[in-house]
Amino acid sequence: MKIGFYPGCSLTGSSREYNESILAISKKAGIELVEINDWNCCGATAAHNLTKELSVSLPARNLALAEKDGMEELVVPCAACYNRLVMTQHELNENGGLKALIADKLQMPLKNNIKILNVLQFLEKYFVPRFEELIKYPLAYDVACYYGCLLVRPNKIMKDERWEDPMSMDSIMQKLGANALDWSFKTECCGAGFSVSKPEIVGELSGKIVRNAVDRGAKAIVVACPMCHSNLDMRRPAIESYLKRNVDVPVIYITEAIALAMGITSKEAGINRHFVPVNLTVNR
Amino acid sequence: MSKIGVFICHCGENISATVDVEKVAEAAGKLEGVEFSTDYKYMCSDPGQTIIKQMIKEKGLTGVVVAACSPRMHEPTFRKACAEAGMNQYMCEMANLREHCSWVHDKSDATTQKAIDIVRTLVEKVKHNKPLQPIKVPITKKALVIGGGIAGIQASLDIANAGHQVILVEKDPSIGGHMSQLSETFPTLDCSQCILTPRMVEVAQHPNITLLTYAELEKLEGSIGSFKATIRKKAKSIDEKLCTGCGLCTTKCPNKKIPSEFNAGLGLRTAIYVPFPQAVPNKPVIDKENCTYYQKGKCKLCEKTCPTGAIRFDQEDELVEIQVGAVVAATGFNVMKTSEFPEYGYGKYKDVITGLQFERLASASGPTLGEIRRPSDGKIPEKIVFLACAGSRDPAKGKPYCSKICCMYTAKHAMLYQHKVHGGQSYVFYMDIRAAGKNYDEFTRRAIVEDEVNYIRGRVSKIYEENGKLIVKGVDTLLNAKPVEIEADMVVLASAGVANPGSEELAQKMHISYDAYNFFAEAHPKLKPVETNTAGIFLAGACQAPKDIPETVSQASGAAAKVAILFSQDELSRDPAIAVVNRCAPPLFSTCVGCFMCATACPYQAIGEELITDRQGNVIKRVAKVNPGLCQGCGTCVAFCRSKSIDIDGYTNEQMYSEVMALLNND
Amino acid sequence: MNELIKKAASLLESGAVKVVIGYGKGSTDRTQAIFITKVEDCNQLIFDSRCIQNLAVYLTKAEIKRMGKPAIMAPLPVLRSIVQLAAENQLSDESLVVLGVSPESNLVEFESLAAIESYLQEHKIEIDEKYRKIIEEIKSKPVSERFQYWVKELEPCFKCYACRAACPLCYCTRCTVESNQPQWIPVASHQLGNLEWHVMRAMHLAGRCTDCEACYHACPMGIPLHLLNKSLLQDVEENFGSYGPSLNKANSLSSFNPDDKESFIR
Amino acid sequence: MTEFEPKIVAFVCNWCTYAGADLTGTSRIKYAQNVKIIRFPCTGRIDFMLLLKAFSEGADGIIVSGCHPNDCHYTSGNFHARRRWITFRGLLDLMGIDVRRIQYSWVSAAEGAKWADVVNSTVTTIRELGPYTDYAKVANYLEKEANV
Repeated sequence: MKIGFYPGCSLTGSSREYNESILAISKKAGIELVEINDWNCCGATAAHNLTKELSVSLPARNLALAEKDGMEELVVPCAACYNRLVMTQHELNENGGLKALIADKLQMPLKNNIKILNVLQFLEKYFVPRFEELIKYPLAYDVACYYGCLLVRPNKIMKDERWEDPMSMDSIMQKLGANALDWSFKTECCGAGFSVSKPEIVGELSGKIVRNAVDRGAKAIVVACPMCHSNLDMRRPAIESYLKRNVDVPVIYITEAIALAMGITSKEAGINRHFVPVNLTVNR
Repeated sequence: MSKIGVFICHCGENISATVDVEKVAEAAGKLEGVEFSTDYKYMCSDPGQTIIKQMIKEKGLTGVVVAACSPRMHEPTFRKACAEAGMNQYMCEMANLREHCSWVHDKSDATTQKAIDIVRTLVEKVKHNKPLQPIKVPITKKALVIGGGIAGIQASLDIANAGHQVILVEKDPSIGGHMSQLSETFPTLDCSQCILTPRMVEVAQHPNITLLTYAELEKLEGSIGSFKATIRKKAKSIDEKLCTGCGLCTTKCPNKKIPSEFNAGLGLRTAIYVPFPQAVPNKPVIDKENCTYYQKGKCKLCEKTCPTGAIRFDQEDELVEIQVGAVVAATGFNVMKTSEFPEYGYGKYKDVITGLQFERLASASGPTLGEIRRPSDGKIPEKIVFLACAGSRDPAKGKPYCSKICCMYTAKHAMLYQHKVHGGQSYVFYMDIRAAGKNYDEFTRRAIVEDEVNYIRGRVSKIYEENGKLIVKGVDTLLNAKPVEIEADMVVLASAGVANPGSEELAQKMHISYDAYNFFAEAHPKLKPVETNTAGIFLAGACQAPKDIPETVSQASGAAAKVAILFSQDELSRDPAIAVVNRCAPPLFSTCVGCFMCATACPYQAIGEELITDRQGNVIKRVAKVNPGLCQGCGTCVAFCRSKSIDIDGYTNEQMYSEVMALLNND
Repeated sequence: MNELIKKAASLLESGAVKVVIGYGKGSTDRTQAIFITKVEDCNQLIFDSRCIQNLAVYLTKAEIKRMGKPAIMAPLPVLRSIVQLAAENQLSDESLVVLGVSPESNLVEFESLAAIESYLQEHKIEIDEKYRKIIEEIKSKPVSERFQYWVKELEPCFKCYACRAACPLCYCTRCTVESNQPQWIPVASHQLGNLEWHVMRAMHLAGRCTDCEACYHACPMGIPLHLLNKSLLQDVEENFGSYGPSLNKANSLSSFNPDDKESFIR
Repeated sequence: MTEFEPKIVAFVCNWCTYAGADLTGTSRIKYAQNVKIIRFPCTGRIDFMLLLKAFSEGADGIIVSGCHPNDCHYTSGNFHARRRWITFRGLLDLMGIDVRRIQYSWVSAAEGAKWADVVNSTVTTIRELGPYTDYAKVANYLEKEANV
């Protein structure tokens, strides 16, 4: 089976492990993720603060390319990319004029009806139904599922009926054999916006997230967004200096969790790339 | 041959500024059948009306057209004037030169020409007007009051004291409504029940009031003066005559774990229950959903314990029909539940409660006997946070309106807390403090100054739990907008006042309109605040919009006054614009062929049948007949009738036809 | 047929009915309505493809009513008209005996009007493809051409009112065209008078017409009046759901559905 | 050459659109003079024959307007009207009586601005369509005769 795939910049840079793990599990499940030919930036960076037009043209081009490649579904693991693409698709469908304008700029036809999946929707659709066969080793840990902001906001477009307390990732983890904890920071801001400019603010915001997870007894924080990951993982020193204590709770992508449960090695899944070592094991 | 007088009004400058009124008067004078025409600065003024009256007498006018403002404004005025001059008032029509012409067009010949066209049209109409007599409808001097809260209680007492019969219908087992749940009331902090219960008793004992509790409106037919209401008396499963209200049964009922509605879910009750000790009537009902016998088929412990054998398991709902002349809707309101606030935990935190629940905690008759203890573990909260505007003024929650009472009761709650929990700390997050009302602002001041309640101007984005504390994340917009976090033991949401569930259906049953939030709509936002757009149905209290007690009581008395005014007449005179089935000479008698399609089209079931018989009483013909009492004059039947056998006074086929002709033939 | 004749005879004999309304031989090779009051005349009753006149029209005529309780020969179009008339309170179970004639020309008896309605459920009105096409074609013309088409089609009408006289549902004792206060329809048979008369008649039949085509067959000038009714029949079906005369189902134009859909009201 | 000034008749219900048009006045919103209002108790009262009459008397356009669905002062007059117009419109369309010349609308007592908008846009539409000569010809046929 072939499904469209939009990696975006993060998955080819700071979060290669995310890329590697999703490809690894798909491969093992016999799903071929086909990368969009000649894809470009999703515009999550500066674009949508600069001009409206640019902020939609960038994602729109990717959507048009995907259509050109005859894709009906598009998996977008990076939450930021996902957010931009979905927002764009929504805006263009709401605003016919804009759609025409953009299509004209792109010099490409744009039906704008491709189904965009974030990682959780992708897993729910193609993996969860096959867990019986796919999952070899249950991942029996207490985990805190951290969704961040981009997967659920703005709710009127993302349409999660529990947008303040989402459950989709939790239910997947439960099915993996883990115990998804009820905690309070599922959708709190990790400070991604300040990641570069004001790391100390990241320290505070991410710090509170990590603290609450640890206090609830989480043995791992599960994420589905490169920004969340880099802040909770890479910014650990800043976090620890804010919390004034050491915390060694690992931060893993849900795809990595699944990889482990499917019996894929840490190396294949890129789990060895983390700053905070992942000390999770499945008893083989 | 008609002699019509046309009177053109300048309305000061309002018409004459853009319409050449002299020209209009002149043109009108030339119209066939017009005896006299003139213009005047203010036709509605006394001198203006005098001109009309004089001319009617002098020229023996048979019809009058007043070309001035909208008939919706002054038609009654001028018809009255005509009547005083001895002309049938329905021979007077108004041409709308202000709202429909001078105000909406610039000064030009075209504007003046349009004015002339309008006048000509109405002149043609008047030529076909017939003298009519207002319809008299007898008034049933008995009122139906729906809802037994303070609004319904007040309205019932006032109407009853005016000497009229009242049927008070309450859906719950006892009257009292939300007010009976309140602890103290602002701005005086006097005990709510202490002032309410005497009124409840008065209702129960009043000779003019029939109290139907545990009952709901099933159907409402008819119109002002003569409604027919069908009431469903839900089965209480007890014989009220035998029951002495001793309450033994409630002590024996095995099913004790039902959340009590009266205690807003914070207390428990049994399946056979009296909602609260001061209930009126103070007799239990069996809640079938939770009764072991009704659910499992055995138990009947209450029956065994009842000393008077008053339990009736076989009792069934009863439908009663009553004739009433007026209806007062006083069905009250409700508040948003904590589960409706995702950002505050979807109701999963036991210690996040609504203001109404706090009332029960603070009430001496409440589950904690008036001690402020938090629901989760019964601890006394050392730090409590109040959220004013939880849902209200929040378009994102679909409630852009202000619930009006929250600022005041939140201040009250904070005060009560400070009075009851010494050394406790209370915080109030607010958008604005809206304390408009007699002694209201003084009251909130007192909370801030004397009781040292910490008021923080800002909203709360999130509430979450961290090691046993509720962390309230908000912002203080006055302290250069710093985020604030408060570790609270308990949080009270002043959640938005909302329409009662089912109010939409009820409004439709009563044929009254309701707003976007399902609150009942008043007939005019300013000048008819207690009327609805259905004559004879009035509004009292929070079913129209959230209100505090004094406002509710005054509106209730207002509604009662309206009812009393209506009942001060023996019969009602209604506009005679109603449908009639024609009559003609034998052998036809009427051109109606009795297909009765008009009857199916009539929104008021006003069309019945009439048998035309010869002297021997043999039926010659079966034709439609309009009941003038029920017909409201929409004329839908008229447009339906293929043989043009049914027509409507005031808007007859001839009138409408000639208007069209006249309007278009201006050359 | 013999069956029907026997039945008719026995009805007259027993006095159950006073007159049998049926088809009989007409001048030249045409058929005409005959009103039989004597048992021996029953064998004059015939039925074949030429019997296209809608006999139901006589049920509401005073002259016939005066003859006493009738039995009526009723092929499908007549049956439909009978149900519609009953729905409009012009007939009742007691007022007549219906001698149904099936599409296979066999006698069908009914113990009640309701029985007729359910019988008609199996024989729903179906508008011939041919006509659907014609109507489509007309609608596809530019508006002004369409108008001219009808002005031309109606030109020959000289207001003989045969259409009205032949229509079982035109039983009004005073037709609007005869009411002159106000004069809704110009009496003269000029373009306007004809146009307004036929528009009005079509509207008065909307939701009631049972597509018997009597008006068309009666028209001496062969004006395709039935197209108007058929088109309205389609519209009613399209907008307000399946159509068919019914005793208890409210007529589609004197009832409504709060969710009726339209595209032209702003 | 001066612009064609269409004659437009508005059949409106007393409770919603007539009051709405009053509001247009009180809010001093200007609109074209071409439209003249005839007041009916309810859209349910409006006889389809009157629309034909308006055309035969030389109207170039017609507005029919009343209460929004569910807001009818008589609870269901407008629902009946809606069915009637759906049917009537179908017939007119078949007969080539230009349905673009009849604008139906729901204008509530609170929609003064909408009324002005309905009027102006209708006037524009009718201006584009030009005088209703088709119908006029047929109607004048009558006068020719009368003059004989």
